[in-house]
Amino acid sequence: MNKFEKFSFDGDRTAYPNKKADGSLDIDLSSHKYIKVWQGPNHPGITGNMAVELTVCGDEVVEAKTHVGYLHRGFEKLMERRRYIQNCPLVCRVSVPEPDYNEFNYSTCVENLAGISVPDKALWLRTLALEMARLQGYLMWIGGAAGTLGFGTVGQWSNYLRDLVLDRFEELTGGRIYHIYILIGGVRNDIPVGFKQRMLDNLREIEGFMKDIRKVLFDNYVFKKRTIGLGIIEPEWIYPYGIVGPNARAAGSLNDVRKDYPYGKYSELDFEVKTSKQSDIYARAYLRYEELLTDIDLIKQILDKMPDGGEFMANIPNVFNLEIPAGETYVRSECTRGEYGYYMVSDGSGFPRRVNVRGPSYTHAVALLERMLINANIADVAQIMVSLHTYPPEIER
Amino acid sequence: MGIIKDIVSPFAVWKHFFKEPVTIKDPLNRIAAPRYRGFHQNDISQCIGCGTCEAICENEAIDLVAVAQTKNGDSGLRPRVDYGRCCWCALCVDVCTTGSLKLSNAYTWVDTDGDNFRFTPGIDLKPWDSLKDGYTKAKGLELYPLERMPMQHLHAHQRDNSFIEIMKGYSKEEAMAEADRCVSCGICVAACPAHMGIPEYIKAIREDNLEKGLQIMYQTNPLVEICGRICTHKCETVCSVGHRGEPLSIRWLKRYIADQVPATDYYRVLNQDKVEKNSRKVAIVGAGPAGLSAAYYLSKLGYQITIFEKLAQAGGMMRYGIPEYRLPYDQLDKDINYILSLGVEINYNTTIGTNVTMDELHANFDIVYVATGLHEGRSTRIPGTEHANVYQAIELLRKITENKPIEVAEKIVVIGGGNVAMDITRSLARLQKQKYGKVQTIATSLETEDIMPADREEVIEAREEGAIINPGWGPREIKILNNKIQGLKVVQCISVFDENKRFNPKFDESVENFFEADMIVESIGQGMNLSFLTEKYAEQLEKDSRGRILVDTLTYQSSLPWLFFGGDIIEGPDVIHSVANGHKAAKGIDNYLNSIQK
Amino acid sequence: MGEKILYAFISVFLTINYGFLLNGLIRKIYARVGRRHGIPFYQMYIDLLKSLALRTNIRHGVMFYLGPVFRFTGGIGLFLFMPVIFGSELFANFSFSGDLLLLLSFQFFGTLGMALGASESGHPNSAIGVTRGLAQMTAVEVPFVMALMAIAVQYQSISLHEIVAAQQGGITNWTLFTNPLAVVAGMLAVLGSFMRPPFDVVLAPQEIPIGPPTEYHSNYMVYLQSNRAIYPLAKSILIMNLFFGGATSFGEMMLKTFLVIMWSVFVGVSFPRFRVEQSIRWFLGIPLIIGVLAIVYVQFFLN
Amino acid sequence: MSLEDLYRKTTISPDGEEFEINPIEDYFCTDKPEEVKPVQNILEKFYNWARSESIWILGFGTGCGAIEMRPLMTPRFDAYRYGIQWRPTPRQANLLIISGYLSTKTLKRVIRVYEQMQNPKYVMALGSCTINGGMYFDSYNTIKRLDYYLPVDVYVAGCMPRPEALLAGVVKLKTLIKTGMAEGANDYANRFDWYKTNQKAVILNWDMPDYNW
Amino acid sequence: MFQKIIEKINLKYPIDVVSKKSDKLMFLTVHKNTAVNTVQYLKDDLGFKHLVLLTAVDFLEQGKFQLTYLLNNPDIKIDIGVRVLIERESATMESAHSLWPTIATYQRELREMFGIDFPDSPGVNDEFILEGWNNTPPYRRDFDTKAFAANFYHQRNSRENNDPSAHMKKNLYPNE
Repeated sequence: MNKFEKFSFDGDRTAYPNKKADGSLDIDLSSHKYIKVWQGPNHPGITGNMAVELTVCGDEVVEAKTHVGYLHRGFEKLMERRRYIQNCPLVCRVSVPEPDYNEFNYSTCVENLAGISVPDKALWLRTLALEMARLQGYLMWIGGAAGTLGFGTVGQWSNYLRDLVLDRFEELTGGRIYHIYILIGGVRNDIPVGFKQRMLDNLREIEGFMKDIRKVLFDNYVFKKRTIGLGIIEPEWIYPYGIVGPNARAAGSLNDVRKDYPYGKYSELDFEVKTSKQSDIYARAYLRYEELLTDIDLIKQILDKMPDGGEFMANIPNVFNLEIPAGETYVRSECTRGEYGYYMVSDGSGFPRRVNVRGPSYTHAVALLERMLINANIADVAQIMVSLHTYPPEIER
Repeated sequence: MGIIKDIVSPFAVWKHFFKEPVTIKDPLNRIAAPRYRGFHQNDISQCIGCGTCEAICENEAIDLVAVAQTKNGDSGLRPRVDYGRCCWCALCVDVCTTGSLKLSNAYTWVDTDGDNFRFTPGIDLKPWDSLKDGYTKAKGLELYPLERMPMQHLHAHQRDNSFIEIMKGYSKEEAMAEADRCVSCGICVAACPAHMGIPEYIKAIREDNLEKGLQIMYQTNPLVEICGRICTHKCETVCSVGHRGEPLSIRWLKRYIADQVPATDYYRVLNQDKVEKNSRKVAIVGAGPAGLSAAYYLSKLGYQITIFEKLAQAGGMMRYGIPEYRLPYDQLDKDINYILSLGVEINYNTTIGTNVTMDELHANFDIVYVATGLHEGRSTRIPGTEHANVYQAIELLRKITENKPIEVAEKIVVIGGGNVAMDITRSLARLQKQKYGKVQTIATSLETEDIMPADREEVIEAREEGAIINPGWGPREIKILNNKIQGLKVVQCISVFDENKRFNPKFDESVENFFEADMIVESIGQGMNLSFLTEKYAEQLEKDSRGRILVDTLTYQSSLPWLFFGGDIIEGPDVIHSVANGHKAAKGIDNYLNSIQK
Repeated sequence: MGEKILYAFISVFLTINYGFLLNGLIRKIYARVGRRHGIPFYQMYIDLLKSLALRTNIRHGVMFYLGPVFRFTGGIGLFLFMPVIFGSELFANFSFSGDLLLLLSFQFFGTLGMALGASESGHPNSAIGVTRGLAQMTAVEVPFVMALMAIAVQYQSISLHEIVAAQQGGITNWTLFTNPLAVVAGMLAVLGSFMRPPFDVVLAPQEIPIGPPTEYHSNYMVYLQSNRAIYPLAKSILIMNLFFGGATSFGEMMLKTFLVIMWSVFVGVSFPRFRVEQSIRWFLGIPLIIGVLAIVYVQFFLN
Repeated sequence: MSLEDLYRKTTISPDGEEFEINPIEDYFCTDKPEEVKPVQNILEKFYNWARSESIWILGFGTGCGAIEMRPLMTPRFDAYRYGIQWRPTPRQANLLIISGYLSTKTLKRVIRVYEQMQNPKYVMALGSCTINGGMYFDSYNTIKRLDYYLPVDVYVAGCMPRPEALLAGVVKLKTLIKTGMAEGANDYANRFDWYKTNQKAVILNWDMPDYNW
Repeated sequence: MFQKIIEKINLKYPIDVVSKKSDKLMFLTVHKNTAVNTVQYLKDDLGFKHLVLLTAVDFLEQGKFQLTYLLNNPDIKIDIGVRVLIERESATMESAHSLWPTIATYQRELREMFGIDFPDSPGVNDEFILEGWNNTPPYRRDFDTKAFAANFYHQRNSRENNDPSAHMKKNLYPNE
């Protein structure tokens, strides 16, 4: 039995449109059988500023089309006319919830191409910042996922918890949202006095709330009803659709950039890659919940293992005149949504020739989402989309 | 069972109903973290308007606006921030050369008019100006190297008995690394008397286009080899990088360019535009830096130049005043020969008044440019200075250059704290080392060490070479016994300048000291000798109250229109000033001649 | 009759204000569970005023205008044909002339009116929301009617006044204790009409439609909001009368209705929302079975 | 929505009846917005107070500033205390927050959204991007100053402005409303042609009717 | 590791340039005609089944676009970037959408942002990010975004560009 059929309309699916000779769907809107519904860009059930154009028959989606570009600023173009150092504040804007991955990838690209080696302490601090970013990203996601189902309570809590992490970010980096902490050659500052204790206090509070969220959200009859068996990603889709991160791990894949291509200080940290076989919305949510707990553990480990003092910035050449020999490189890191990559081409000048951002949402939110929404209930569209954890700015940049 | 658990357990939310809300009571007055990147503050008195903040700003949010009276090393500009552009990345704080710019942790600014979001921090007063917390550059974060690239040089034991040049010059890698430190602010350009295009030629080094660098340098200075070695580098004093670190070694970079382009290439590199020769003739008296500089630029303008030089070789004080270990003669000749190769005629061993008269010059040339320099030593006029073993530094240096024998005594005292004093001290120390195998030279000056006019590195190197620098003493008397100098009696000098910054030394007569010496060298300054002008012309020249010749500050034209003055006798003593006023005089001469011809 | 009308006005006025304050209070309770303070409890009044103060509005035809009016009428009508306080002349309303069947039709009246109005706006989200609303409403009514029938059979009356009267004289006389199955069925069913999770997919902003009110604003919004104050209250008065022995004083009414509404809040805070066909299935599941059991129970054990 | 959808066309109803529809007339209003001059009396002052104490924000995250709106509405900052609430539909919203940069594609939607809001309506602009382009001053796809396209009542500086600054912006807006200075909707109606010209100058694909609220 | 892969590919398709970046990353340049085949070979036979990205680089000076198919082998955890140089004038490339469904999205973006055509790729001509764009494709090097922004959008007065040295010249030695 098909997994789709098991939990939804008991196989009563009459809404499939016929196919035309060329393979496209035969949808005649003037037949009044189908209507078009736009979800977004101004819509509470959409992640960020994007839109999904749904052709529905009754309650069922027969065709979905992702529309992006509402947040397009042309980063890749803008980067070409800024010096290498000047791009550091720019790149973090590509992905608002987790800017640090952009900073890390960008800086690492430049360091690779220019042959700058980063001090050990800086690697620890970078790992700390990345894990904190992941923590707040997941917290925000959990709130959003619960909120999409009308469960505002969890959304309220998790946003509060995220604010706690943002407070620590503010203390560490001087910014709440855009940290611009990771620069070419290292990081911008050491951890402040008393940071560790405050961070641990926050982590304790987050853990306390997480226990409640476990009870309230994951042991919830309605939540389970709404999510189990829905929005399934077949394991064989992983490579054709370029699925990465928790979405792929929930489908049984074990790929995690942190383990496979260790960067920062991950090789010295002790953690497990969580995986699941169910591959439905619930499995993905629960996987993220587990990863969140792993993050808390990782942050504790980092704080314990981080050496006191030490250089946090390499001796870099004058940034005004920094020119990088011609070459190209690709750097990836594991963000909350999966493999986040930067492809950089330099041409020997002081400006990058081309920077290409490979955001995981690029494949998740367009090709995969369009595929997954077919035959979904119209009320589940937001839910499926949120479960993919897509983020529009990294699609269009 | 699972279903019942799933239905019951969500009611755990109600636990939180009984807990205190976590809301911040007064969010409007919440203070941000101590490091928060909020609104800009600028310490106006520290800021020099170097514009690195403007250069780093990727959003073009920072603009430099004129606010203050320009002073030395301060462009008179201050950054204005446009909060319609700013992204609070604080890169401007990280690159600020003086550390004057910082971000406070204030973050609330609400306005109904979008045009109001532009302000000049520190000048437009804002409520957050007094905030202490905020983002400042962390210790250990530098976006450009603060340490100077050291130059290979001879160690004290290798150099203290010879006149081989000490500084070896930069290799290509070193020069590139040093040039890389430049932040291209351009503050140095104004400080340089010749206003050389310093950031541009440093950029040429980075681009490894040394010929272009040479062209840039020759636009304002035709004595680059020389200036690359012995310039007083006013540029480095004001260098913006020097505010928090070591200034760029601009002088050495200049030398690097000049060194790397072989003399044979000079003509090809620098003479790319054809010069039309005209029939106007200019006589230049003195082949020192001012004379050579004027000769170069005048000949570039097509004039026919004749230089009259009293001594046997060209170069003036550069050759006869500066020891060879600082400025080797072959390098000096490189610059001079290039100028001469442009068709400049030079008459050596020609003294005005003796071999040729001013009247003849006036008759035969359109213009006479006088740049005879300061070649007369000044005396302290304390008792004993008339003794034969009391010398003037300038004479001794000339003798050393001319390879004339000098009676080097075993114990020498040099009076003076300037660069010339250091030159003669170190030259004599070398001669002592050659002759006696050890150095017993003491240099003493009125000024204490912190205000000594000599360059810091000169003092350090002199000490490395074994000379004793003991400043802060006022000479009182040269003790002579049996017509043989015993030494110099000095008293402690408390202050050199009075409150009006005028030279007015005060002494503490109770603290005395005595430097033993067989030979005493005075090096407290030089004077000029303008006797060749003869009374006929001297009378016609306007002079100021202290007897200095008055010239137009831009054209260096004196009250006799055909007579121009320049060099140390007007400004200085200093090579770069001479070069600069030689250049200006050349332009002045050209303008003047063009104007009278019309 | 004249003074009856006057009394009705007074009681509507008093209850509607109570409804507003109750709504504010509930939102504060919601906020407290989310660990925050929430809006001031009088915020509903300001919102009303603000909506009235809008200078322009957009109409989409007569039905668009009548939709909220119907909806409001549904709430008021439900309220007016019930005894609010047993034995009080002031709060007796027109209960003498109404019976349970009339009340049932009033429940639908508002929703149907809304359906017409919202469809008139032409917004697809409104239409989807209305379809969902009607579908769910129908499903809710089934177990609720079962409970009603059980009670009607139990008390041999379809007059609410008589039903309340029959429950007087001690807490054990309440339907809660005389016919617990009907109460359970009714209380489960009534969750569906308070527009709180898990049964608020009609108004769910995230799941495509914002629901029927998508296009409503300004004074239309005022009607809808007033209905939001009175309808749940009327509904809980009905529940109170049916199951919990009615009220003999204003204070008792306030307490009992608050508790009834708190029941929906109690559930609503703890759960996300069902999809519409899931809630239909749910209502037609356990509550319906219990409702049937209640009738069986009444039929065979009480009589 | 494409241009063809706006053309007059003939459709067949489910009953087989043929009829002509003109989308512009049927689906959109075709009147220019009108200025509704407030009568300055005590009632208007009372209304202004009510307007200022009940601000409904449209939940449209147009740019990255949307990220700070969640903390604003959640326990830490709890803007509900200030009478601020969330509305998912423009019809019911009073305050449109332009959270940062606006790409031209979003600008088009924002204009539609703004026009669907009812008078009085307010616009709050967050961040550098709305003032003078911000980080994206040289981007080919974002507008640089918002007040050429929509009447802006309050600007909040920052990138992004913190929730506290956002609250301060709302507090400022409240005082503006109370004093009757926040008349952006009337300004928009007044200078409608000017705004339209500016909007059309940057929106390359103007496939929407001119008057469409 | 890389050596073996190169040898294997070379047996079937010619490789122009090989540049190895690290033990994990290598770039190959292949011919335009065999590019998609090479990519397919890498995917099907050599286990490079994860398409990391497809993007283009504009080498305006050489008149070429470089397309980079970055492929990842998740089993041995190495990446190979397959580079193809195509003519900038009327740039066209064979579509690879039969290999990965997602690649159609990349190709759609490249069509819009660089003006590189991929005939037969599904929806390649649909607008993706931009709306009504009628200028040079914006990611091309010859499109000057700053000039465009300055002309096209209203801006407040921006900076006046006071250069310190020029300003000092004006104030300190204006006539020299």
